[in-house]
Amino acid sequence: MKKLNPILARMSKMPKAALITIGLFVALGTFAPWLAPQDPSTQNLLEAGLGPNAAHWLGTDHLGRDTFSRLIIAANTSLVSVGSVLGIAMTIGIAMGTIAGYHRGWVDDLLMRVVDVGLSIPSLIIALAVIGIVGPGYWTMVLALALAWWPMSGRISRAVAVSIMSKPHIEALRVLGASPWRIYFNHLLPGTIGAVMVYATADAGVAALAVATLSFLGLGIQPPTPEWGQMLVDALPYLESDPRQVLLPGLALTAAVIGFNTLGESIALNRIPKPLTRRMLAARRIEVAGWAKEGIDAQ
Amino acid sequence: MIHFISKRLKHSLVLLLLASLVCFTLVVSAPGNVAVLIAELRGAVATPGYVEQVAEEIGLNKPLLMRYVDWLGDAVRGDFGISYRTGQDVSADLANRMSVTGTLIAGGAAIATLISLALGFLGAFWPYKLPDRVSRGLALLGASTPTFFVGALVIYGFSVTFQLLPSFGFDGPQSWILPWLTVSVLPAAVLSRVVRVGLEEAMASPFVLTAKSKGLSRTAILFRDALPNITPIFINALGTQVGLMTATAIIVEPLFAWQGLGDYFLAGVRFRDFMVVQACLLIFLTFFILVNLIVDLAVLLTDPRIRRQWS
Amino acid sequence: MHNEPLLSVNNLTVDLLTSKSAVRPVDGVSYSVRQGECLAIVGESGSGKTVMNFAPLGLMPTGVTTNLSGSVRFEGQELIGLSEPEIRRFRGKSIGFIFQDPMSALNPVRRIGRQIAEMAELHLNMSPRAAEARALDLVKLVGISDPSARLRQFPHELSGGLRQRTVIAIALAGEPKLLIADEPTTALDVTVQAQILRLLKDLQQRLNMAMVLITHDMGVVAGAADNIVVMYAARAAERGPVDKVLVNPRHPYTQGLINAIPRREDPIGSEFRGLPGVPPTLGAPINGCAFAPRCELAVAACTRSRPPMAPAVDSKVSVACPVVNQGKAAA
Amino acid sequence: MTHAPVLKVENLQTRFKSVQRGKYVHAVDDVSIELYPGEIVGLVGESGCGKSTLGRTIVGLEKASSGRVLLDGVDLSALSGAALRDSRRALQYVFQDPYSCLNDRQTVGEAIDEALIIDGTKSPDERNRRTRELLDQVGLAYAVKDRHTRELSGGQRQRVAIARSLAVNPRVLICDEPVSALDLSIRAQVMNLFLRLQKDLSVACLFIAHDLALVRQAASRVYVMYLGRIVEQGPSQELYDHPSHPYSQMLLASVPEVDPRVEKLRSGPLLMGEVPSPTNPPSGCRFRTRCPLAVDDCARRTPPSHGLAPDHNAACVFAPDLHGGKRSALVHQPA
Repeated sequence: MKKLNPILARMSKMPKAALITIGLFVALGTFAPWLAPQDPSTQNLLEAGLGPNAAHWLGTDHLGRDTFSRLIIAANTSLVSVGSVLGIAMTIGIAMGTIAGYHRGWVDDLLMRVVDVGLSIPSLIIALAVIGIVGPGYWTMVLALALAWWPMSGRISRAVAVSIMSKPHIEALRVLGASPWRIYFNHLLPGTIGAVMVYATADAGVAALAVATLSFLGLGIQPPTPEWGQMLVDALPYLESDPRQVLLPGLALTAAVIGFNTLGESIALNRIPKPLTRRMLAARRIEVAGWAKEGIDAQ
Repeated sequence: MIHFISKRLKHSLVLLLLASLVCFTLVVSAPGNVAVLIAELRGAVATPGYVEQVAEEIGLNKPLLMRYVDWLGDAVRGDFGISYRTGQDVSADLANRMSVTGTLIAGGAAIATLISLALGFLGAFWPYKLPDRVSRGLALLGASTPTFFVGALVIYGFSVTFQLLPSFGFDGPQSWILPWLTVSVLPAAVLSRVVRVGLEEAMASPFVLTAKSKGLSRTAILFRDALPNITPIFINALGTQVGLMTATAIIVEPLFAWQGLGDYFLAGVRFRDFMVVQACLLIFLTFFILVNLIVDLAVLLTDPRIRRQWS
Repeated sequence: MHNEPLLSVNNLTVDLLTSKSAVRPVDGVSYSVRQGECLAIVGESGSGKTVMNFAPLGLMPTGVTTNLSGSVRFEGQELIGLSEPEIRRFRGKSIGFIFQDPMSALNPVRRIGRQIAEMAELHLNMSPRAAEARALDLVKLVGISDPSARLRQFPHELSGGLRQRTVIAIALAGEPKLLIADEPTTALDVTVQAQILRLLKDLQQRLNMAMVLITHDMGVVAGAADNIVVMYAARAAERGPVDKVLVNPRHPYTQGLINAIPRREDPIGSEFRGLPGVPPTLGAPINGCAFAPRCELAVAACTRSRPPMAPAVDSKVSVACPVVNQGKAAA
Repeated sequence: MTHAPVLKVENLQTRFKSVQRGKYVHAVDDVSIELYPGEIVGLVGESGCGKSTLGRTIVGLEKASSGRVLLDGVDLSALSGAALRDSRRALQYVFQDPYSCLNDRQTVGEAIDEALIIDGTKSPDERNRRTRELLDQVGLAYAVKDRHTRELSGGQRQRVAIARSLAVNPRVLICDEPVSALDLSIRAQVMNLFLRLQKDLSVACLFIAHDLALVRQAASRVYVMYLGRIVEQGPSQELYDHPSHPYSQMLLASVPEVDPRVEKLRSGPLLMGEVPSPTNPPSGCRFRTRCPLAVDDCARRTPPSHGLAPDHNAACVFAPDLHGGKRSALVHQPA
């Protein structure tokens, strides 16, 4: 629990809107099977392409499936796949990054060369190349994306690890004769995981986009499992007659990604001091006004 | 300087060789017998004898190293073999498609650069004021909206509802506008953040205090002191985004029925047409290496600190 | 007019408001500088000495809001209450600035020559070509060898001492009447420090400028300054001519600070002399004398009310200590 | 001195790869020093002269490219792994910045406890007792142990860092500018702590500093370093009274005086220029490019070390003259 504190402290600084969106996405994704009012894959061609009504709050698609339920279940699909991709990628990335950051020298050079090459190739192309060779499938997608993703967390982990390793408090431990084991597991790894987790959370939005994109291309999540990108591509032929079925999954996905990206942005901007907000300025002025009176009294 | 260029060129060549090796290995390590696949695609009954004949024909029986050398030699001469699926010459297809994708990326990059500079400067000019909020909002929206959704939206808006622009085809500038717009949204959003955050960070540096102490106005400091500081960062980010646009092209080209490389690659992946996947991958990798080389040279020209390391 | 000081600061109070806290780093400080004179402002880190000089001229980092009260007059013109564009006219033109860290004070991607010449273009209305010529003169003036080559170089190609000379050249380019030097030698080596101090002193006398020298190092004061203000916890503790304050300090803090400097007569291996306790951190103003908790002479009255700055026996020196000042009354 | 040195550094050399490709920074070049039990020895010079690198190389934070470090006669360069860590523990380092040398997330107690665990103190009761004792030794109350290190002032943090170093019972402390990051008014408190530790625990200290006056009062012997080499060494009093290398003379002369009456009389020539880049050090005597006395011969060979008084050596061809006062770097020489 104590190790979570720095992460929580950082999270408290991020915008509320982002927290709410991410929280909503995670809650929806986790409890989707209980929240969805209807079976997402029950087809009813008699009710196909309906507008919102009492039975189907957001209408139905061209096969008569309940759009609202499908949107909710899609959150679950997205959450699980993004979680798996990031989980695998981060495990590899943190392991590689901390080892490179701890050892430096040729280990570092080699690993970072690999990471650089990996980073200069768009993750979609790496994933597609793997899928193209191995053939589509759920786990192929997850593994392919993880393969494309780990250089990112690898580089961040390595940067964090190097900065921790160069801090005098690690040098002090080395002078004290601490074993490499102790330095790595008690000081380097916890520090790195904490920092990388925050970046990874911010990166979840881009990962969600990648999952949706692969599904949109028909190479990710396969029907009938509902997924936002795949729902959108399904409805695309009916764009003229029923644009709602294209808009809804697109908006749902965009909203979730906005949540994560807002977090990422606040991390990027946190390094720079901001001007005071009007409310904060007023509070400070009241604080200072109290002092001025003290000064006069004292004299 | 010359030392740097020659060293950097060597580095790029090594990377190219590595890239070719990766492309080759990927296909070689693919599960399933390629000869069977081809035999089936040709419609003939895949008798063991016929499979053997196919294997002999495409050189599957030679040692790996030989196959690699043969393949690389052909690729350098521009011969990428024959598509398993269509039986057509891959190289002939590539030539046409490269110019299509080139048009897409060049236009997209230009639009993204213009929009991002405008939005980024708007934000840095009035930090945390209304223009900044608008620019940040747009950037957030642009970076969060999936490209395929952007495509669907612009088609619905410009083609379906108002019927202003064609929604598919590659004939003339009019048909280029919507794909350009779609492909530029994400890089424009990301780059505008790079400009905005970079300028803000530069404006918080100690040397800005010196500039202020000179009596310069904020505008002057922004252009004279902050701008040269973010140029190398921007060039770097632009390079990354141009590379990323190849991936975006894979989504955008099929959407607008453009016969580009992205479309070709996607079809190759869908039908597991290894020769096509391999050829496209090699071209993409070459493109990334080239972009990286150009970016490194441009950064060298704009950042005297890096120049010193090579002097 | 001759008796009017160039810069006169009266009862200046500065509050800094940030998103994290509100602090008062300067609390009712007064001093003045005449033309051709050098004033040293001495204090430990966090004593408010830098803020006191930079805040009234609008030179604060982003993310900080300043609240100013009191009066700062430059050539008779009140600076407090002026808008940013009005204050900007004083910066560079009438008042030049030198910063502590020459490594970060220069723009890393612009040539030295441009960074100096733009001052001449801005304040002396020179053409770019004339400004380049002026930059060359300035670089020669501050003693940089091989001047024309240096102008084409970038900051990271120069050593620390040369960079500080460049910063000085920039400060002089607008022909200012007052030079504010914030710890100009702290980031430099003792040998380079001596060179830069000698250069500053020489330039100040040759160009007949006034100079405010902000420092924490008593060592650099004696050779350079005419007058001194000793700051402790946002307030002035003692003020007067250098040859009186350094030789015969009155305030217990000044005494302690000077006494703490090792002397050549001290036997090897002997105890170091110092002050007990620690200086307070910045925050709300302290009631009474801020130094009282560390002061041997402190009496009950010290913590009750804030000691006013009053002339000591020698009327040229002012001390903010009721015990010392009462001693004077008794004498 | 009849007894054996506790620390002996022989012909130590440290090189780094330069930012400029293919070149090396010769930070420490052929340095030999000795420390005897319970003495404080000063190491002075301008920044960039390699004095910190020397200290860091001795404790193993930088890798020596050649030379030996002997601790109590044991050659550390012959050891490796756990054996090296155990032996080198007797050699501790005090960092300049008291803010970053402690882990922000640890409490004072945890920081000291960790050092005791590393040293092999198994029983928690014993560690508690030692923590109390160590905090007492550095002048901190036992209650401080539950505070986070980030809540402490610079002076308190430096005391905690010293207590942690003492936890492993060191024979030698390498102190790298230990008070220069502290407020002026509290430097004396920490300096007196060092003096007391040296007397009570008879720990030897190598005191690296640029503040010459501070070093003179604390150290019994002083090494003067310039551009990676020791140029002069001797007992403090002797060296400060009769500096015999032109660099030492000019370094001592550049320290400003606090008393304005003395300061105004001071007007020797200044040591001009700055330390040249250690990537391309000058040939022969490294100081010759800034030396007012330099002659052609100085460029040709490294000047030999002249013995001037008991234990007082200077590496300059003119050292005997300078020591005897027949010559001085502080008067303008005819060209």
